[in-house]
Amino acid sequence: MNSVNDRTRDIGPFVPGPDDDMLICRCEEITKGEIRQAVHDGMWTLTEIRRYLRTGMGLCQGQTCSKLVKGIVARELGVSPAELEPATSRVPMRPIEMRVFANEADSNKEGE
Amino acid sequence: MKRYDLIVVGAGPSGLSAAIEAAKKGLKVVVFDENEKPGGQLFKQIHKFFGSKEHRAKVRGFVIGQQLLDEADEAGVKVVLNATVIGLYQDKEVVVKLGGEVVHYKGDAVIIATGAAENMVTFPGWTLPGVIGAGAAQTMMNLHGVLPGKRVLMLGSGNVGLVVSFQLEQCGCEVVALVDAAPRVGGYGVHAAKVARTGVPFYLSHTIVEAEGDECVTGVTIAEVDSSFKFIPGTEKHFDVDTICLAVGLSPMSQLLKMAGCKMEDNPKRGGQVPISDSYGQTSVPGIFVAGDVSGIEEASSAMIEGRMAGNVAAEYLGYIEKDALKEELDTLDKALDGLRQGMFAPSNRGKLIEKTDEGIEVSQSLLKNGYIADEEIERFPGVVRKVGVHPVIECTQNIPCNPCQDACKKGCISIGKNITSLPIVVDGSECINCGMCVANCSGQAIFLVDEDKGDGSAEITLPYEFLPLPEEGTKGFGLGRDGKVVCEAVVTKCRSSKAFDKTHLLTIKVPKEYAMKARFFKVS
Amino acid sequence: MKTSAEVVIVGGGIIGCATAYYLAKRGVDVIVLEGSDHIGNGGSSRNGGGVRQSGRDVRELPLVMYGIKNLWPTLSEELEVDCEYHQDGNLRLGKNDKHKAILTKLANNAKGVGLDVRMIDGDEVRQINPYLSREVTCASWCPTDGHANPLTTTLGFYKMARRLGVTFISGEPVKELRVIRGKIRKVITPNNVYEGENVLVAAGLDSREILTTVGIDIPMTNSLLECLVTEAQPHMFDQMLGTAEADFYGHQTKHGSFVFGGSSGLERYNKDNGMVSNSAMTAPCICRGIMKYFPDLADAKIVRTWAGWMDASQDGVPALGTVDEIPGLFVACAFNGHGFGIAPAVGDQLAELIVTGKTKVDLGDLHYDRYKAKI
Amino acid sequence: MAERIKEHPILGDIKKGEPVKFTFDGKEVMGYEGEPIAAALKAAGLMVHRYTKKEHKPRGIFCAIGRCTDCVMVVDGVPNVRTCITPLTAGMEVKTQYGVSDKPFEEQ
Repeated sequence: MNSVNDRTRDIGPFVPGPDDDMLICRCEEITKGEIRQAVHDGMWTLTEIRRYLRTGMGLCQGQTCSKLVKGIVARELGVSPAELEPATSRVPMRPIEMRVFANEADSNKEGE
Repeated sequence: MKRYDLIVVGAGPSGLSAAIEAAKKGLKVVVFDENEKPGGQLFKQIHKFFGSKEHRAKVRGFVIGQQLLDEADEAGVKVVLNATVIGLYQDKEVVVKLGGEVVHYKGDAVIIATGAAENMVTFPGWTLPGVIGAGAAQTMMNLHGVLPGKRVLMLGSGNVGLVVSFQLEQCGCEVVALVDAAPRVGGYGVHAAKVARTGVPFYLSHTIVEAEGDECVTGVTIAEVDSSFKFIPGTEKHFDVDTICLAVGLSPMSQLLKMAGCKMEDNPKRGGQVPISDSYGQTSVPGIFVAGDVSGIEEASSAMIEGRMAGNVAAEYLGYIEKDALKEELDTLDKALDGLRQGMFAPSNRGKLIEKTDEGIEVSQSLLKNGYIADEEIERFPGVVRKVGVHPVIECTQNIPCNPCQDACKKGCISIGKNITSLPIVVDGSECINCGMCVANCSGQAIFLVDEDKGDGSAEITLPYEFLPLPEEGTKGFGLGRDGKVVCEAVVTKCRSSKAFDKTHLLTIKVPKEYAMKARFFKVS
Repeated sequence: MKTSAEVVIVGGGIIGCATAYYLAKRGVDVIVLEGSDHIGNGGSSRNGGGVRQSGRDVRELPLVMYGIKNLWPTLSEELEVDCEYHQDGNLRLGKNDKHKAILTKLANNAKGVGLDVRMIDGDEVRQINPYLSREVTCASWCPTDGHANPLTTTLGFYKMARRLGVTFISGEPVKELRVIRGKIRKVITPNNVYEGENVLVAAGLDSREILTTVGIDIPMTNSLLECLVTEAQPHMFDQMLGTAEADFYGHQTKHGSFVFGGSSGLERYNKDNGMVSNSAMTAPCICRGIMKYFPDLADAKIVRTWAGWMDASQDGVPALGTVDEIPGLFVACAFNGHGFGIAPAVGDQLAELIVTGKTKVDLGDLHYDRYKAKI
Repeated sequence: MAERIKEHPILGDIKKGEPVKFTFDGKEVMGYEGEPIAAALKAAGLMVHRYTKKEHKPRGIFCAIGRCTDCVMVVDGVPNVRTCITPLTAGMEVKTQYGVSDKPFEEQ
């Protein structure tokens, strides 16, 4: 995406909302208010939000909340959600036990 | 490293279709799926599909799933289950978790057909046990035979919300309300109508205020919303429920593609983050293709065609077929896909308010607001005619891509014509023999056989019935209107079952003749 | 948009953010230009979180010791963010005589500059961390080492710097520096030209290409470092860990997850596809490495892996300080994969250097012009 | 609360494995071999799988297909097991998960 983003742009003050205590990230138990406050702290990309608050860093890796977080951040910044790039998808797609990840099959054998 | 011509990720409708097509062209194909059972969502779809013959219309989803599996087997496709693809690395390296080990594979081509994930919506209490996704309800009841709950509130009136509501009732749950914040029903009118006539109240322009309960859901409050989706005070309604089911749309599950470095875009028309691809699934990375919901949310029927397209394109990419042969295949598939993308629910019409059918008939506003067609609206549609003797009454009122009814009638009573989305009409001068094939074959359960005047002051109505227990002949009860409310007393005069009906039973009820055009469901007293 | 300032910092990683913060605290007007879309998107967010003195080259030890003594203990309060700083020691583990020799040499060097670090045997190792396997026979033990959360620390510096008035602009990859009338002046991106009386280049590996435009070359190469993180586990231990042969390094976080870095041996030869991506063979290798030391973690599930390009210099220590030949130009790069723990000290001392021309800690050994031919 | 579907109008009998016993927090529960642990618990009317780490709030089945990870429990001593996709076997010890432990918070 890479677009010039001046972080001094005025997005207005943080105004507490009635649903700020709504849980958004189910895994890490992050609320809407925390996400909104993070935007006002300067976290303007979904990647920064994620690194700052841990949204989408829990067991499900953001599969449940990423769209919700995106909507909240977009609204706070006054941009369309489509303009926000989702955080990077990372291996593994599902949680995998260390003992299994460590156990690579012989790549020459007939693997199933 | 172990190498295949083609690695397909996801054994749903699109993945299997792609694999079959490619294997038929000579490619060595493997399909990985993380689930214990193949078929993706097909095995949870127990309703009859729409479309025409080429789209496997009037066949139930799980049967299509089995058909695809058999075809895949016949074509020599290797389907590996319980196989979680944990990553798609550079150089088309697919790493799969299989039992207690990870295996690295290379594909000369890779087709990603990972489908979609459910969207969620928040409200106080949305994390309580008992608040579940609609997909979870389907999984519990249709795969594992466990009731998702006893009293359920469904949020979402798209096809998923409607279909799952009906499925919940089929397995014995009570759906206490179907709620949607939108002002109009989002899914097919026929799906809505079959839910509404069983007595499920629809609350459009409503949404959930709060789910109640300490340890799990014990109740829910909904309220009406205004045009900017704000609650209107004083409109709250409370229901005692143990389950709240969320069916608020799907998003493409495209993480693997992003991981592989495919260029992505956020495309609201396709349901979210999707790879940038041409109309046959080629992404920005040569040799990586997509098919099905992962490239844009649609129906299983279109996913199957997209899969076949991608399978053929992969075959040409690897030199198993020539460009000419590919073009021929794609021309046919383009036509089939075009057929499905017509009508009011076409992707190009998403979000548009359609007031008239292609035939110029005003769409039923009651259907959109309440889930059923009002009595005073029904007779303006061409499938609904009054006649002497038994005749079909076709309550199909929206332009959807579906035509099994016209093939079902051997006597030529029903016609849709060339355009698959046209409204069915009862052919003038045709003679109904009361065989019931049209009733059983209508995927929307929108056809009834009516004898308006039996001569003794009564009328007989034959309706599709997919519930247990089946009422026996002589069972007394009530006729319910399209709105699910009791309109008259009724008695069962016949209950027909047949292999050709494919588990849609034909219940014939006798009602006072003034209710011939009003009673559309039967409830035992 | 603001395009000129007293100091323009090229690079919005932890070095850039920390320096901006400490400059702003001293009342200096600063612009930070970040090439990617995200603040702290390079090594700052892709490391194992070590806040370590032991195991370091003596040339950079005084600086990191300064930071651990003066800056880290109060950093969370100062940045109003939980940096998750733990000062519970660092165990650098060994399994055989060869390892013992490596560790002993490192420990002796560090002792020479006044660091409390000593060699301990396997039993003492397991008294400190009972989860370690019997295979571990020795370790160096530095009780004043620790670890912190690189994500919140980096973004914390950013947040506070921004609050103090620093201008941050992301999506601004610097392509060229220009000397004007004998002094550094212009900082050029594809979209804009910025001007500063002083310019600090702290852009990790990209620093080399940027500095080349004013004729300065800092020999660096890249190397792909990879990490993995587990699901949250019950609390086990608080030490920072490493090994003599760098099979893996890492710690358990406040969240409960374990963050481990490691290598496959091929990291200098890995490639990317336009975005930094993991090699398929590294994470399994790291897992095998960890399980030899921590058999109990075999059932822990990996939820995420990531990779980052490291800026590796020939001698393994950073290039830091004034570029004498170009007035107004400063560098801070080549942190060789251990720039996180040292970052607050670097930021603080660079700020002091830019403002006063002097530093509390001598940076002489890290001078940009120190690279010489071998014969 | 919930129960099993005895006969389904479309699917008929839903095929199940052998009936087996397992324990939930030490109490004996019946289920069918090979079905997801979560299905067996649901059929037995057990809704709460875990209490969250920060807020100690109850969670149960949410997606039922192994994605959301809300249904995790401590199974045979291993925490964070996704019960909706983990097949039940005879004698399994299934425990409520508190944070990431099978010990209630007041004992942690």
